[in-house]
Amino acid sequence: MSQFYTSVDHFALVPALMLALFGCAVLLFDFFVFPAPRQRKWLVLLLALGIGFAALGLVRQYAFLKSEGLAEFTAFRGTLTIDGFAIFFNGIFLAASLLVALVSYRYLEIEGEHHGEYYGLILLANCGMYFLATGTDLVTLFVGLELMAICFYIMVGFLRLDRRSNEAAIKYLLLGAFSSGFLAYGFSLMYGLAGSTRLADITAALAARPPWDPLVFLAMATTAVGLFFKVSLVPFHMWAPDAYEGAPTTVTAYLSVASKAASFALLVRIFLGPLAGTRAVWQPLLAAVAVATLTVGNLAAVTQTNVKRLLAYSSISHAGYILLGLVAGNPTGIKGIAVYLLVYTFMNLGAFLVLIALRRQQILGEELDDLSGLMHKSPAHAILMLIFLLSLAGIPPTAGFIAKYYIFWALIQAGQYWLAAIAAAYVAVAVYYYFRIVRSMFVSELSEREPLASSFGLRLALGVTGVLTLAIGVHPEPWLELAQNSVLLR
Amino acid sequence: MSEHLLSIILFTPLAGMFILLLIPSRRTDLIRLWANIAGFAGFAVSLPLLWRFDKNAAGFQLVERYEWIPSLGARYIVGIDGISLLLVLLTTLIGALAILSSWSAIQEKVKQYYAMFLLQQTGMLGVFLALDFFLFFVFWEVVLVPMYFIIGVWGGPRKLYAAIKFFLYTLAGSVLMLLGILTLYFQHFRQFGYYTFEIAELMKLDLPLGIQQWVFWAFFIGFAIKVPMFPFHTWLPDAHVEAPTAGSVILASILLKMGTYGFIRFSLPLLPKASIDPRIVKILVGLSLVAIVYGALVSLMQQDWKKLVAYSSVSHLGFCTLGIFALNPNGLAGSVIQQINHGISTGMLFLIVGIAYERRHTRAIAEYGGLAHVMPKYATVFAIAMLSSAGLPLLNGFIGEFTILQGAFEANRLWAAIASLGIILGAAYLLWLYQRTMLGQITNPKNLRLPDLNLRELAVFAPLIAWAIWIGVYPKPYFEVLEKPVAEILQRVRPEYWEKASALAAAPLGVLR
Amino acid sequence: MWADTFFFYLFALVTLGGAMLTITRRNAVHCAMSLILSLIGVAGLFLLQRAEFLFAVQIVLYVGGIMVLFLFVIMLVNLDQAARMRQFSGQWWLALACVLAVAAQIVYVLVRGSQAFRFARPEPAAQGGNVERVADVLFKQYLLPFELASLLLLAAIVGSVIMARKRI
Amino acid sequence: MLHPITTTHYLVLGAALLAIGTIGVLARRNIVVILMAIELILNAVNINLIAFSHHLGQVHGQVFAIFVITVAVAEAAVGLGILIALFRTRSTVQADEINLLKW
Repeated sequence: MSQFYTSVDHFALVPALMLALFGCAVLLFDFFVFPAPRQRKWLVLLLALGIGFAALGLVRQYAFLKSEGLAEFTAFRGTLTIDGFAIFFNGIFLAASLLVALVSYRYLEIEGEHHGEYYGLILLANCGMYFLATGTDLVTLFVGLELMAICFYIMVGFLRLDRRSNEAAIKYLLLGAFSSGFLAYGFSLMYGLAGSTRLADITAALAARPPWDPLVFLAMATTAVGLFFKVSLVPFHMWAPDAYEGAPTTVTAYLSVASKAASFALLVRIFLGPLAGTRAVWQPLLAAVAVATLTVGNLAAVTQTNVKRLLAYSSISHAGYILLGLVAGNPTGIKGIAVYLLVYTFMNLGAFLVLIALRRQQILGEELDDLSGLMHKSPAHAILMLIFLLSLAGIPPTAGFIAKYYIFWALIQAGQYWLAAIAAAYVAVAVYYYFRIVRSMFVSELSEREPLASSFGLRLALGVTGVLTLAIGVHPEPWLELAQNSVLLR
Repeated sequence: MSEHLLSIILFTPLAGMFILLLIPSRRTDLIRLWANIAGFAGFAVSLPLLWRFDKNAAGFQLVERYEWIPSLGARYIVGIDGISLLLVLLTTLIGALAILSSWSAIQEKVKQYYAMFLLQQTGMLGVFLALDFFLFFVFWEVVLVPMYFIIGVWGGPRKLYAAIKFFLYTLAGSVLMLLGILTLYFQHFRQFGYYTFEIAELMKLDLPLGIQQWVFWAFFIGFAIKVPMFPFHTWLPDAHVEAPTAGSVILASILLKMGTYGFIRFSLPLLPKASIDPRIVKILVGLSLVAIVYGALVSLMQQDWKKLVAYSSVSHLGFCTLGIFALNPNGLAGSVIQQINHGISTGMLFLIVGIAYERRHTRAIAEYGGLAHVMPKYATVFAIAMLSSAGLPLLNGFIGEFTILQGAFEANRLWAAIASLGIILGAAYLLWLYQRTMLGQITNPKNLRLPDLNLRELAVFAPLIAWAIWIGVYPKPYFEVLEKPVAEILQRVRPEYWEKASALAAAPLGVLR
Repeated sequence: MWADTFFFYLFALVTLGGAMLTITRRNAVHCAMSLILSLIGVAGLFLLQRAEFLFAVQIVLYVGGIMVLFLFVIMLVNLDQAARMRQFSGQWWLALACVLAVAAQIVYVLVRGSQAFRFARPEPAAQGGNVERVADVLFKQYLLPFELASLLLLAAIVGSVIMARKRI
Repeated sequence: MLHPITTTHYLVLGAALLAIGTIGVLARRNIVVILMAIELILNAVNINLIAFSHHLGQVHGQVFAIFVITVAVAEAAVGLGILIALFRTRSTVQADEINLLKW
């Protein structure tokens, strides 16, 4: 191989290559090979294959790192860094993509907007996420972020004849592009400060400056604004409820889980890499943002009657908890972020899966009343939803408790008793609104008798998320070991 | 087999629940039958404790320990001492009886109902058995969810409000408690270099008073809400009144004891400096005394039968916390005994209300009167329960209250004086209640044809009455069982007291022996 | 030297003036025209900074491509109605905050002089024409993002086709 | 101050353009104009990048700017596509009239 594309480069790129390759294949096959609507299941198979190969690539990278005893290796002249952190997050992305694709089939049929491009977009978005987790170069990160974001803009607006979907897409695009602009501005300043776009160089250059250097501060502020938008932290959260509510529910699930995890991967890379030196400046700022996020997310969720919107606000508050891991800033906190995102992926996805099952012909299944009496109609769905909601609330022995536990532990370790107490108090608020859903499912009378949508993919995905949500809670050890490998600070 | 006795006790109800879930939900009688079998199996497997437990051994017995989450330092450790022995037996017995009592009361969603009960049973047993703080916390929270459903699904008209209030109060407290646990956990790491949740390990900690105080208050909020102590008690009347009968029984008899148990097992031995801090003791004793008198006064004014019993719990639990913070052997042992007593007698009182409610569908005291004429057995059982709750000698309540008063008297005479006021008030509201419902002429024609207790209902009361009389007549084994653990706790909290008053301590309750 | 200064202020004026017009004009077509003006100003600034290749990209791609797209959409979508409506939402305080932030920065620069900010130390300029050097860096150091950009454009094409087509 | 022109001048110019773009995004109601304002923000980024690139004597910033332009193109294309779809279902392009979901 040439000096531009070495075997190490290839090894680092394989998962993304597979995703891109199969993404293009899905787009092409949709057009030439499987044009008939009934053949679309082959596209799902193609997608699953792509994700399988990408996962294989990840596993090989992981095995390589383990066998060589390396913490990381870089490729493309420092543009990509493969470390435990990257592999861990990529695993989350792949799992989320596969689960979402599995349940989309039936959902899109019901919505009447089933097109093969959808699966291609999922793969391309996942490809973008890959570079968010592995990239260590501003340009790669920026382009990867945009690749993901653009796929999401389209997927949010995928129900073209649905006004809500269109409006959600345009809002998400406007604010997403706006935040990308700010992020790019921050990146441009970092470049100017370091004379290089590699994160390692920028870290070194910024470390050599006083923390209150005006240019550093400006770079930090604009970058932070851009990142806060992406992970929907208060006061840059206003797009999230709208985009979540209007988007097709499968996309909402994907957006709330994978996009958030990817953006947090970026956020952690930036704040613990280049901006680590200015910790004294951003730490109180982030603490304030986290508290504001918890407050707004939790209090706004209390009054919602649309479950999608409710889960959107709850997802805002979860972003606040995750951010607290960064505020604590110790290894426990960083590990906590990884654990939290892993757990959050399965529990939040699961909650949305139940909503997807509730979407039937003629029935939107998004309002609180639509869940009424679910226990009579389908006990399995109701009990799974209960598990997901308990986990989201952070009640043992579900996985959500382990996640929250890490955040609290990190805060106590960092001596942030007050933040811990505030975060703890909001758990009670969260329980209140999650239990509105529980109440609706278990106590209220049945509102309609139409059976729930079901398909093999949906049942499989519900089973996987449900089992994992319980399994991580009851036997967390193997998952914690995985997360341990992802800690950046060692 | 026998070395896993505690695990068997702990997981029998859970196994019963899983089998229950396999039964199709339309076969309601089979479900009822199986639930009762599972409930009594839970009680039966706990009986070997009676002879396996060695009252002369120090420390915890029948301990089992396994690694659970090594990277957090959390282990599966269960074990019992005299305090938890009594509470475990109370739990298994009351649990089985509560299941038996709901045979005819619950007519819809029967399968879910019994599943919740059995799950809850495991949760409560776990709280009393766990010797690892992480495990303890998991069980502590596991209890909440079934109780929410029991109140929220099968409860009275304001069930949803009551259920969520119960849940939120307890959860808010327990999350703060978690922060306290984490503080100890982290301090242990700083002093010893490794993370563990094991209670025995955490006891080795030497913490400055400031941290102990902060942790104490974090624990306090968690436990006090559960007990409930005075300003945190407002969830209790709602939850009790709205819960179905068996739910109220479990709530009063066992769930509330989780709070007092927490104080005895964790707050005192883990935070000895904070526990004898005069300010903290004053505040806690003050709140206990307020609870005793306030609970009794509010009970006096109730028009609702069940609410009256609910407020009487506030008063009785005040005695328990008073006994704990008297910080001497009599107070502590009395407190544990009184917890058992309260479990027995208030459990009976709630069952009695439940039976009246099942027949008349009202709880207003004014609706009843003269029931003794039509329901003589019922009136007799009620009389025994009432007298046991009021603390009549030769019944269990007397032993507990008397021992606590002895302890309080030793600590401060004023405390004892105020507490005895509570006993007088307690007798007043209970006797008045009895008079209004049972005695006199039947004024309400609807009460003329009420059926008396049937065999099943009598079977529910019989063991409780027997137990009440046993404790009242022959309490010695209970004090013997409690002697070691109480001494160990107090030696940690007040070593100086022990040296000074070893003669006194060697023979607590010499009067009764 | 003087020419540089003159052209800088000229282009800056064009850029900022065009930008101001873009966000204040009532008619969307006028906005688009003003944006073209502003983009040409930026292109001029690129030329001043010896970025000839980017100058060409800016003119061809932006002014030629994107702006045509904008104008096309404006024609397609009936904007007459929108032009008659209220143009600004009530978030003037945000505008004020932005203006104050920029004003603060300008004041800071005026006080501290042109050395207000410290940037990275310059490297000795490499040899070769602009386009060659850009190509060299683009295809060596930034090969990966370059390939990635092709995926980005693919996604964008697919997306805009899906969105804009009447039936799929 | 006015002379000679330094990188700081460009930086301030970029900041001003960023501010104008921000105001445009936040204050305008017409979606097409908001998209244009976003283009202004990205141009502010490019001004920065080119200025730094010149200052540093390298072309990395210029390459970065090419990517920024690419992204701007993609965003504009998708944005306008969605806008057309939106116009089909709703025939308005005022941002705060999109009130099916609360702004």
